[in-house]
Amino acid sequence: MAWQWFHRLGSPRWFYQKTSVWMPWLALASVLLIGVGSVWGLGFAPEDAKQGNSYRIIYIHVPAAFLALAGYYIMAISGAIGLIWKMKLSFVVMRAAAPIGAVLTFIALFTGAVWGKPTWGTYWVWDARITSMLILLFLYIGVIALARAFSREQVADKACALLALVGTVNIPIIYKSVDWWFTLHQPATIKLTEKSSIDPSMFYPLLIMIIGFYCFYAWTLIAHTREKILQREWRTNWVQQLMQGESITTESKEG
Amino acid sequence: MSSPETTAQSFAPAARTVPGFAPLFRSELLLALRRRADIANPLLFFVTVLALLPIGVGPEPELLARLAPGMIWVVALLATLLSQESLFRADFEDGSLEQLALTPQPLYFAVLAKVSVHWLVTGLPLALLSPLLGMMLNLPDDGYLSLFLSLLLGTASLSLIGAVGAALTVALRRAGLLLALIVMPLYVPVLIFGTGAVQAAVDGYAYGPQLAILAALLAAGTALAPLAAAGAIRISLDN
Amino acid sequence: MSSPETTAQSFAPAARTVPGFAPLFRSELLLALRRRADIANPLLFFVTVLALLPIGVGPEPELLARLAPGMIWVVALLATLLSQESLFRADFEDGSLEQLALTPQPLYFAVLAKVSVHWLVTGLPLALLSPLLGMMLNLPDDGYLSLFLSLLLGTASLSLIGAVGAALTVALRRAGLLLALIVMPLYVPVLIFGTGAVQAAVDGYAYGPQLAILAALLAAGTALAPLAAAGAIRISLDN
Amino acid sequence: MQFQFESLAAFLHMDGHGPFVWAAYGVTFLALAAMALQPRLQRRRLKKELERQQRIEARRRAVEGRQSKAAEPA
Amino acid sequence: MMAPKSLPAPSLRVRQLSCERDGRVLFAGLDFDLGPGQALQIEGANGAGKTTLLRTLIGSATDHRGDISWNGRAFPAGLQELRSHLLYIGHGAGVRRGLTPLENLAWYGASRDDAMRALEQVDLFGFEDSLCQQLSAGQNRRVALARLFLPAAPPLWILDEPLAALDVAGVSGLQGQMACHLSRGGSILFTSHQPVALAGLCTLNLSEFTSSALAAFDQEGADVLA
Amino acid sequence: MMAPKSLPAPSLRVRQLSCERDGRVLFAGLDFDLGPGQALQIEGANGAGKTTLLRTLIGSATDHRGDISWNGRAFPAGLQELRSHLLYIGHGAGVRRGLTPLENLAWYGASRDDAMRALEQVDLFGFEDSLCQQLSAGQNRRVALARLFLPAAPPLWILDEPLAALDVAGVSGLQGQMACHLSRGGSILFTSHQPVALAGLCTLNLSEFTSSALAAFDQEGADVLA
Ligand code: HEM
Ligand SMILES: Nc1ncnc2c1ncn2[C@@H]1O[C@H](COP(=O)(O)OP(=O)(O)OP(=O)(O)O)[C@@H](O)[C@H]1O
Ligand SMILES: Nc1ncnc2c1ncn2[C@@H]1O[C@H](COP(=O)(O)OP(=O)(O)OP(=O)(O)O)[C@@H](O)[C@H]1O
Ligand SMILES: [Mg+2]
Ligand SMILES: [Mg+2]
Repeated sequence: MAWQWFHRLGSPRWFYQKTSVWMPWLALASVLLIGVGSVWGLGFAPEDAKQGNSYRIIYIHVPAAFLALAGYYIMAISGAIGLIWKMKLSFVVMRAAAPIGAVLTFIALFTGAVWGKPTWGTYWVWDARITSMLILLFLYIGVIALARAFSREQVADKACALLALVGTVNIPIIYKSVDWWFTLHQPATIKLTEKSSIDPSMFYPLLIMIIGFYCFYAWTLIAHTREKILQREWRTNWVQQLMQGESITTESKEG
Repeated sequence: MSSPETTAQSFAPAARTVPGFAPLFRSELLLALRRRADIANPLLFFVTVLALLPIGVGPEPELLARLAPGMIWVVALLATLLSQESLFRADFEDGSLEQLALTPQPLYFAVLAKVSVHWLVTGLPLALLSPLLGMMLNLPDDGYLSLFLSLLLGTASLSLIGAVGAALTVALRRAGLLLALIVMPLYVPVLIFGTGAVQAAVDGYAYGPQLAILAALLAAGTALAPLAAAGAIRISLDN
Repeated sequence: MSSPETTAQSFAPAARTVPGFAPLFRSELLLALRRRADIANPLLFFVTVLALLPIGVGPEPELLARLAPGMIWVVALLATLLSQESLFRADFEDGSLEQLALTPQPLYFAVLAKVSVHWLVTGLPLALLSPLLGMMLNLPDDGYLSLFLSLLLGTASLSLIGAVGAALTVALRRAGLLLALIVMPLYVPVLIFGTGAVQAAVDGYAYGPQLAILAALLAAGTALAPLAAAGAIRISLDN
Repeated sequence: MQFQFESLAAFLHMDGHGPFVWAAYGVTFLALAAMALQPRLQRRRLKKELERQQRIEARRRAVEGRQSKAAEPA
Repeated sequence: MMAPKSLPAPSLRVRQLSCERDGRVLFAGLDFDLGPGQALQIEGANGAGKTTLLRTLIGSATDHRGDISWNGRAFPAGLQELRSHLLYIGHGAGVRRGLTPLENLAWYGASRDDAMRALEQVDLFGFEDSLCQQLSAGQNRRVALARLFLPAAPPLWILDEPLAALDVAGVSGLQGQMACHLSRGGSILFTSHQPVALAGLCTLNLSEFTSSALAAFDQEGADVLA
Repeated sequence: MMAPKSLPAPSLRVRQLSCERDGRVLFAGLDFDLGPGQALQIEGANGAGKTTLLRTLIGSATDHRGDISWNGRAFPAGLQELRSHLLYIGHGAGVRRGLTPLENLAWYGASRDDAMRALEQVDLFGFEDSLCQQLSAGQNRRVALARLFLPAAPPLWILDEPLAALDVAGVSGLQGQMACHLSRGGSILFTSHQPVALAGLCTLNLSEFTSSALAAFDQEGADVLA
């Protein structure tokens, strides 16, 4: 029984058909949550005593940073599943997760840098967490660049999964060593705000944003996966029927 | 060169069966764009090495600001250099380089086409990205424009000089580091005037003269380097 | 694995027709020594780039002394990295790598043989040469021993980690910079503890802990990296 | 819970932090939108590619037909 | 031809094999057996999939459906055992260009004497100490083929275009060695565009299996595994 | 065969040619002529020096003695002119693996229509838009040979093992094109280990010129010039 379920879940076709139902709901949830959270955070949450209005960046910075890190593990785990059980679908998920994770990492870095200017007076400092985040971006980019370099998808899949796994083994070491490096070089004058003092009126929108980002992540990951499935399976009958059906409906609409 | 009167009428002169500058340039660009990842690589190398640097020497902003012009230039130089190892490699291995050398046209244009495309996909993006790296390394505000301009001119010279080295080493199997050795000393003038321009700008002086010298180096390079590279290719092919 | 009873008597088991660790190591070393220039190249690269550095950042002795540990380490890292692009390349192209992969023995030992030879001809000479470079860059006297020891341990880890990247990119045509991109983030811990050891020594602290961590990284690397590289080779061969 | 700013201008200005906040939100939403739209673009590209493949297939069949016809009388 | 000494003898058995590249099915429904003392020549037009077939059988290409078994053990379990009885020479001949012919054979585990004798048999006498990168195309091919002349050669030979780049003398020498291998109970699977003179040789034309390729498209169960 | 239209016709003339590699003389005293409408096959054992001979004639290898002239003009002056009438395909076929067959031909200056027609003639129809690195060994060879099928092909063809890796259909197609080229007054010099069916084909066995190689060794006067 369990095996059958596993096999069904591993079938790209089954996945494609099943997720068709979820997609609109996920989209709706993420748009609503992110919309409400942004409006709340930008306009209705109270001003921070020390940082003024610039702290409103937190509502996108922190969710993006959370998901950037989580995204790497999602990518590596699905890659590992693909390597171990040779499951097509999980390779596709891994490949879809890489660019999304990279974009989220970029967002975290960008918003952090923009936040740094009003608070620290500079866009960039080589602080431990920031440096680790930059290295995480490089890890993502490495996976993406490797994937692009291969002409055969199956080889690219396995190579990327292996690289992601090696990266996963390294991430804790990298984080620890960067922390150690930073304490070695006695931090300059920079201090982040103490987060313990965050007020509930500031915290609720943050929570909403975090949940919203998770929904959005799930939605885009599934959407990218579905698209990649079609690309890979385009020779099979079900995809050709699907595409034909679509083009017929669009044609009839247009005509 | 070709003397059609002695040839049987039905044959076109061979010159028509070999590509001129425009088609060469086009197919080089096509190859480069098809391998878009290859374009990104020197850039990413540039960023990654510059990110390792503070990890190596420590994160103190003043120190980094002091280092920024020199380091950005040295790493840009390395990125250009390393991306040039493969400039003629694939063509050499599959025999296209020999085919080019067999044509009656001078190799000059073929080399120029390759170098131009190389600069378009390597030097230009490096120059465009340099302000970002300057920011990350705390470069003082006055330095950005001179950094950009000096890299724009300088990387073109670097590409030209590197092509000579790449042509000399194309017949060797593991040329990567050998290329670096041959070419690096030739890079020194470019490096000196490039960092000189940025340093002058940071210190508040005029940096026009340095840029002028870089431009002069570029002009000389455009005239001479492809000639030298063409000669080097012919030497490499005679193996 | 092999079941001789079902095989015709006259045939030796294939296992005897494929090399074990010792012959692999020997022929690798032979190849490396035959191309002595390749050994010199990373070394010369190391020296040349470090010589370019003062041209880029200026010749002030205190500044150079301040930079020395970090810069020597970063450049050693680059030299190791760039010399690794060709680690499996020639074998891949002529089919020997496929022949190795077809043997019933694990690829682990073949990778280990290659990496050991690579370290012998790259990392070891780099470490031996490092005091000279330290002197040129004004490294304080206390730093030399730690620089040598940390490079000795560290470059071995770098070779191991780099082998994974080299195996992943062996089937690709222009892998040089891609390799750098993939591998460089993984080098970060080694770089940090390597420079940390030298910095600690220069500042007058004990650097034993850092060396111990480097040794631990090396041990973990020796156990895991050849495995990962072997897997990567099998992946690359299926093309 | 109430709107924290007196006017729209104040909201946009945010005591001088406006450019930073808006740049951060702007870039973020642009990036998110790009990610959300990418599958659509890919779908369109896939459709074009499929049509191209079908054209090639049709042409290949046509030529094979011609060749087999040419082969028969010979 | 020799009868198999025991069942299941060291024999290769292929049933309903179909291979694909990038999703395009190259051939389908391929059946053949290869026992001791037997040789099989794979024919087919350029691009028919001969190289792909050989690489599938040695486990280097993985995009296939159907059953392959060696000594009665199905793949992938049988693959390890097959490899331990295998000598494969592909398009890329596995000759290290920076080593001499002698060192190349030593790399494959041959003793010096065996290697010298094998090199003599492929007419490379006098070249055993030149670097392979200084040999001609055909001489490089001969270095690779010298492995077939080593006394410790394994029973199953899989050769991709062994005759390519060889001159007339080289071809006949190789044919002689192949006949000798068959007579001692080995088996050979090879591709060649040239005719090969070998007693009892069977041929298999891949092009005949291409037409049915389209039928194999829409198998649902198999699409889970990569 | 066609008589040369005018004297000196586009013809190749080789007198007392000897080539060496690394100081070892490969062959010596080679004489031959190749005029319009003529084809010459160079034979010889592996390592006899066929590739070296062809590369000498096109000016890519320079270690030789003796006289070569094209259209009555001696080398090196005649070399430029020879090259402007030359189509050379060597062991390395000059196919750029990152381009498609169509783009490869465009690189050689062919228009799209010409290229399509040439590709159809070498049976690469349907592969014109695949990258060459995804083609089989023989298909890659066909891309290189498609240059012979372009309408603007120059008169002198020098081909190193053109039949290698080709299947039977490919070989006969190529022979047809070679015959056609001869009939329109072109000339062909090629090496091959396989027999080639071509009317009026002359052959030249390099191995016959190897024996006298030692005699050519100790010419004192010639080694003053490097
Ligand atoms: C480029 C620069 C920056 C990067 C890469 C960055 C990265 C991160 C990361 C990775 C987290 C999540 C930490 C975790 O999960 O434990 C985070 C959280 C946070 N960041 Fe940033 N950050 C940057 C700049 C800033 C700036 C300038 C500020 C404010 C002055 C800031 C304030 C915060 C706060 C308040 C949190 C949430 C509290 C916490 O989890 O510690 N960050 N940042
Ligand atoms: N790069 C080289 N350096 C030194 N000697 C070489 C080199 N290439 C070939 N030789 C030598 O020159 C001789 C002739 O080689 P060549 O490639 O011309 O032979 P060939 O007749 O074309 O043989 P084949 O039929 O194998 O292609 C060989 O004996 C070889 O040892
Ligand atoms: N690396 C690759 N990626 C994608 N497709 C490939 C690749 N290599 C080969 N193919 C395709 O697979 C098909 C079979 O190739 P294969 O090399 O098996 O042919 P072959 O029968 O060995 O031909 P040849 O006689 O030319 O050696 C070819 O049509 C080719 O287009
Ligand atoms: Mg083949
Ligand atoms: Mg030859």
